[in-house]
Amino acid sequence: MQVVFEQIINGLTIGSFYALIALGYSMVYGVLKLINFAHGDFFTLGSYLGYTLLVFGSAFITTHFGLWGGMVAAMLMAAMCLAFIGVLVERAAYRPIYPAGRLPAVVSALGASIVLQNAIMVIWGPRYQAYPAKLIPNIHLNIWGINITVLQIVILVLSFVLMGILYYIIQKTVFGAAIRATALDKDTASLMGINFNKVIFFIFTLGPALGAMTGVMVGMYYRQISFTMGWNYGLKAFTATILGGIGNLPGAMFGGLILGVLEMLGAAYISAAWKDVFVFMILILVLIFRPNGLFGEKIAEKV
Amino acid sequence: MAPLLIIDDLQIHYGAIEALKGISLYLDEGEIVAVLGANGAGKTTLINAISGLLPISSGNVTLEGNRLNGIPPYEIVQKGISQSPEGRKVFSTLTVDENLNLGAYTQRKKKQEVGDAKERVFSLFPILRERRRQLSGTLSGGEQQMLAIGRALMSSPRLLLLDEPSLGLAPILVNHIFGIIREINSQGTSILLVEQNAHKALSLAHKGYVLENGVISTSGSSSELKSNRKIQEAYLGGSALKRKGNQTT
Amino acid sequence: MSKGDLHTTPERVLETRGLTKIFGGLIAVNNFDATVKKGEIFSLIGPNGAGKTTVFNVVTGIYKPEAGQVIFGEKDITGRKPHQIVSFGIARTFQNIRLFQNMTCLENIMAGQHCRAKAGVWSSIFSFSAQKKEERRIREISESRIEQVGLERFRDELAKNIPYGSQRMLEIARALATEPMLLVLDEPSSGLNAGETEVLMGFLKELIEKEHLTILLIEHDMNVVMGISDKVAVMDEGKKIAEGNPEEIYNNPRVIEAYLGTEEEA
Amino acid sequence: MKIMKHLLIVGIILCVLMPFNATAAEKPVVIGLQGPITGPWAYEGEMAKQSCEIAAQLINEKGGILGGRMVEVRVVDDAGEPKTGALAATKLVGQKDVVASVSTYGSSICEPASNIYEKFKKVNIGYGVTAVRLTQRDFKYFFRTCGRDDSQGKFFADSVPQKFGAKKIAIMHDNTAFGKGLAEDTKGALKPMLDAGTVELIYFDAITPGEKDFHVPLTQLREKKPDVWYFTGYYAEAALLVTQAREIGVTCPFVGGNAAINNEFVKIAGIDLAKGCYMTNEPLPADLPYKEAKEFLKAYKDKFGEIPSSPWPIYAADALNIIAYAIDKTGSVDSDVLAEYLRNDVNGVPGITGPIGFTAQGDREGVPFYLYVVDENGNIVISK
Amino acid sequence: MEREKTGFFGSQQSLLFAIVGIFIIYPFFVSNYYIDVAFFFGIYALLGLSLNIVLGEVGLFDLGHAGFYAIGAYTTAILNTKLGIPILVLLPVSAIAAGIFAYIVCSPIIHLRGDYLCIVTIGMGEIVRLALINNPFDLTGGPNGVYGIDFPSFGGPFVIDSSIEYYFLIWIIVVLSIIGLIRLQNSRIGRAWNCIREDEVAAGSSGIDVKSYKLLAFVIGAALAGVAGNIYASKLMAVSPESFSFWESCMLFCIVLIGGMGSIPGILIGAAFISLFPEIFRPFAMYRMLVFGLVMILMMMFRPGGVWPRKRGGPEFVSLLSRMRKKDV
Repeated sequence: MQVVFEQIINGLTIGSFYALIALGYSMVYGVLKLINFAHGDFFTLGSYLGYTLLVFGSAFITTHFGLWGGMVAAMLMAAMCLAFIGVLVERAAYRPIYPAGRLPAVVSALGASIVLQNAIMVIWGPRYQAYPAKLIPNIHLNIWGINITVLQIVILVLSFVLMGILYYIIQKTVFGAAIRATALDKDTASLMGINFNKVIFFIFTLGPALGAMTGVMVGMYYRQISFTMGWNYGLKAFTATILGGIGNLPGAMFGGLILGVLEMLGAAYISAAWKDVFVFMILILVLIFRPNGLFGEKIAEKV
Repeated sequence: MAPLLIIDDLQIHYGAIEALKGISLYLDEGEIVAVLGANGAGKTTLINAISGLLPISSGNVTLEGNRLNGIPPYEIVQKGISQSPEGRKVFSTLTVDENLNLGAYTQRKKKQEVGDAKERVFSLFPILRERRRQLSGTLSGGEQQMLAIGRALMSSPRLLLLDEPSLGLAPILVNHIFGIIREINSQGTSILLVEQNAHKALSLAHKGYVLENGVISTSGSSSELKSNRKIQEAYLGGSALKRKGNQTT
Repeated sequence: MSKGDLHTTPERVLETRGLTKIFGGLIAVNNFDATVKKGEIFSLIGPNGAGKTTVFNVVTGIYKPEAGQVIFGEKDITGRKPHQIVSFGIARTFQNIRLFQNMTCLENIMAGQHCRAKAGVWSSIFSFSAQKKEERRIREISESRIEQVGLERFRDELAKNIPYGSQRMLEIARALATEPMLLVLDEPSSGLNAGETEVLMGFLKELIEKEHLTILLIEHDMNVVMGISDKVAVMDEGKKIAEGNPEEIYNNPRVIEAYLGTEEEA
Repeated sequence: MKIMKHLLIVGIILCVLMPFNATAAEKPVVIGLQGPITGPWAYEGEMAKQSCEIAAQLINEKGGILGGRMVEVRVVDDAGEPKTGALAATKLVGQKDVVASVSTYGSSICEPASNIYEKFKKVNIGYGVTAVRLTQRDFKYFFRTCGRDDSQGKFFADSVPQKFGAKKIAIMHDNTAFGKGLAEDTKGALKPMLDAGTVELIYFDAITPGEKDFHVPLTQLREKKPDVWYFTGYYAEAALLVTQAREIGVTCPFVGGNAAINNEFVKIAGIDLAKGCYMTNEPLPADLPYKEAKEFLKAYKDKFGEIPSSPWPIYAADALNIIAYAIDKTGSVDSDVLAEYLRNDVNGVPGITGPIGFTAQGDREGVPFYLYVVDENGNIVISK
Repeated sequence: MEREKTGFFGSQQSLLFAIVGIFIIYPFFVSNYYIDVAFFFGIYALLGLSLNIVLGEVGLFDLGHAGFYAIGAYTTAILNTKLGIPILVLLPVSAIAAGIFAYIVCSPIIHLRGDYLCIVTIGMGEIVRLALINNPFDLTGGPNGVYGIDFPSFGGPFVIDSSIEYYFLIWIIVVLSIIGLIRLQNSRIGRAWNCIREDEVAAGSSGIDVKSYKLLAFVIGAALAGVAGNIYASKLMAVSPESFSFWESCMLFCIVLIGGMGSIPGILIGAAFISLFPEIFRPFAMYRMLVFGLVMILMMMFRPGGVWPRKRGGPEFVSLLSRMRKKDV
């Protein structure tokens, strides 16, 4: 029984990573109907920036803030940098292409992904980088026979707090309502006095920032990062987005968590090697029976 | 006193299609002006051009002497014009409350005023208060129309643009909503009303314009228009019937 | 059942019995009965949101009705797929023109001939003589249709680049290219100017006379409705509230009320 | 005299080929290096490139080969992909001045490439290609300086269970061509013991490479309570595995294959967790007792600041060395001459990784294996 | 048809002949490396053409096309190495296998729209790749792949084993495919596909069976990808799962969009871009892909419809081939 619990906690941890990345996908998709393939690379870049900060600022950070302080500082810095880069990428690679329609934007997003990924490789080199072990809190707990680390708990809590904050912004504030309204109907939203460009600015700030924080957490949790890792996480997060119903933010969060847990359970009780097959099978089955995802709404096409 | 809204020789194109072929009209402060016409006559085009959703090919739209041409829609709202669009266009997955809050989006910093505006909307449409937590997509057509009007009122506009508020509503509801429109007007908001329901609109409006294929064919005070045989013909095709009758006999 | 039979024995072409369509609790069409006779122009009118287009969509197979039947000739076509219904002989146009925007006008019309041709993948790739012959026939028919609607000058233009009025005519030509017995037109005059509307009316009358078609029409422009209809049915809130010839409808108080609204008592 | 004759012939040929090059006699001898300069294994490619450059530099500092001609390395990138590998090989064989090639890292990339070298009769020596099947194709021009999966597997079976007194053995691989091959070969080598019942194979499964979360297979592993745990994949996953295993309470000794433990492993896992992890490996550069190794590593460190972090680049350097040696000794750049010489006459030639010799199939003769362990300071040392 | 276009016609025809001529004599003047580069260009051209049927002609977002390619390659590899069936005999077999696979997996998902279809095809491609890695029934050789595949032959003395022969093999197949595709484009089937791309509802209401034609596009596209897989497998003599990753599907997607949806010359240009560009810029080493990505963005900025978008109605380069044959039209 304890093993099942452990697997579920592991699943939730990885699922919360997927969920945080998926939020970025979903926000961009909701408003722009663009699959932002570069989003996974925002996540990688965040992870590398956090790494750099920890390595080069390590002495300063640990003496002044302690280990946890270092973690938070790295996350915040990475988030700020990525917010800036996100807006930059949007201005440079996407904005000029919106008028031409969706498909060219997909290619442009793939191009942006290639550029970011290779820029990371050029800057940090092609090898794996390791978050310095001595800068990462490493305390084990054994609660009722369940093995868990404090870091894992912190990551879970932090992820849920971040998701909670985003949920609050999107669901409870007027600005969040403005974003949802823009996603539903851009023109009518502008009649309310909502500036479309500001909404875009916001989603390309917040999405990459969340991705960056996730990147730092992933770096902390696994210690090892590579310049290609965004692709894998991006694909899973995109899957989570669709699973939850594309453009639906709470759906994306649940989609991510469900995906993480499914993946872990699939690995544990079916086969580790076949777990991704299992995950994609579930996705396809879900879409066959619920063509708009688990939480997506059926939109009748007007004829 | 100069008119509140002046439209001068306005032309709008959709690609190669000329939707408005140079129309002029004006609206005085405190007035209800009705724009009548059949489907495709260009009524919605006119309203969207005022709101800034459509680029103006030539001509001018001025509000109290300020030119509105080329100003994006979200700034037009700040200038005091808000629109209740055709087909209601409520944000269906948002609650009634959220829809109303968005109506006051430009004022969102002023908590007090937003609260007052909402109270005013609720007093006009008490049903919305009951439904404030409900997703607006689950409202009935009439309630959605009330929400759309209420939402437009939230920014406390000087000029309210109403696009087909009677569309798809049962006659009794139409009466109710038109009563409220009059009420809104009596509270001091000028209204530009676009309607297919000519009798209804003219019973409310101070004056009216009839749009046909992108040009204004007739205009005048409500009483003049109401007695005008041409209106009935424009709507029910009396002339064609006569012509047909002539041909067959 | 051939066209000839239909022509010689006037009878109903289309009949709907108790048609009902519900969207998420909202009854869009409520127990709708109608009978369209061979060779007539049958107009469906009513205020916006009355359910006219929904009736069309049910008849042409885009929606499946919750209840009721659609009978075409002797055949029950309720719930069949749109392409099957086209092949039975019902063609339609749309309220907001739905052309194949990035294809040429001729190609748009040729698409209508699709269901009257048979060539498969292999005969197309190897260009067998049967396929060539068929392709030539499709072309000839389409060319004659494009001339019929007077758009030969736009033959090789992309559909999205031609004037609005021509797009309307092109959509009708595409529907005619499917060789229908019943033509279902959803607001064909909307967006047309007075002159174009006149031309359209003449064209529709000519169709009835020369090609022995039957036309089912939704129209807002009452000049058109009153000018060319043989029979008019009025819908309001999903129900049929009146039916009759144009004169009857023009003088029916319920219709005037649905259209113009009653004077407010107050 | 014979050498002089060969030289003369080569010289004449070169003069004919390059009529406009006045300094034809001093033209360098070009040896190709096909490696993953870009792509997922780019760091391995980079180190291989650096190693070959150092090897060439050392040869050149000593006066070159063939009486004074310099050795030049020509690098082509195969991006670590089979398709690009085939293209890269074609590119090298198409360049007439390239006499032989060091090629490449990764068995599945080597496979199509070596087909092309074979077809165009060009000596190619693999440096990071350990799949057994590569040398079972009766190829004439293919050699390798590294060992084979089965010899390492055999080393594991012979030494490890007995060292740890282990009865219950777990083998985990990473579903890559290399990792799976080694795992299977180890299983094969264990077979007599399994049949005899002296040891038990309680776990044999794959993880997915490129993943970061291995909690699930590790939990399963923990429940099986192995005495020793052999992981045959790469260090990136190995480090993650060790970190996560210790986290959830897997306590048995960890033994990695020769791709698993290097300095990067220690860096990622951290010294605390890395210490006490074992690996089966060819002798690491730093442990090579040979003077060639010391010289090579000094030059490498002088130029690049640190010594290679994985064993493979050293094999690349040795591949280059042995090609240069063969050219020098035979005085020929003819592929047939070189292949014959390498197969029959190279025996115990001192190299960075020890005496070099080849079997009839082209395998390296007698690649020694050691059991390494990470010590308190994070250094990888031979386990006593 | 010929009216007012004769001038254009003449010059286009000679341009076409010139290009074909260059393709024929090209391999006799360059080294094997450049022939092989042109060979892989041909493979990508074939793959691009195959995806174009699904994406370009019908407008279905297929980001798992490498899965079909893999099915073709592995069918060839397994049947050849296990049963010794000659490669060229397996050419149609691979095509049929990929086509049947496409039919089976696409039937239940064909009703999905846009991005939902897109993610399902991604999932399908990943499932294929992962299944290959996991070596079901010991057929696929797992991560090692299958090796020892023969040179193309029919089993007789005629064997294709040199770069130049491979070059002609692939380009002859590409040319045949182009001719077949042009004929499809100009047939009722091609028009039906385009109609679906333009407007599904209107297509249905014009008498086109939308679902069947979508499925047909998937099947034909997959079959053509299967052909590419067959030749690829025999060229490399080995197949392994990493050649059929999601990345490969993305690159195929880019071929179609960079070239221009539905445009055959466009596809050739897109394939050239994807296959030649990384080779040409290989000296840039680590900056190569950086430049590649930037160029992709710039291309979409300046030519959002593709480098050579399909022209309709007017004089069109590729319709020449069909016009030359169908003088009567």
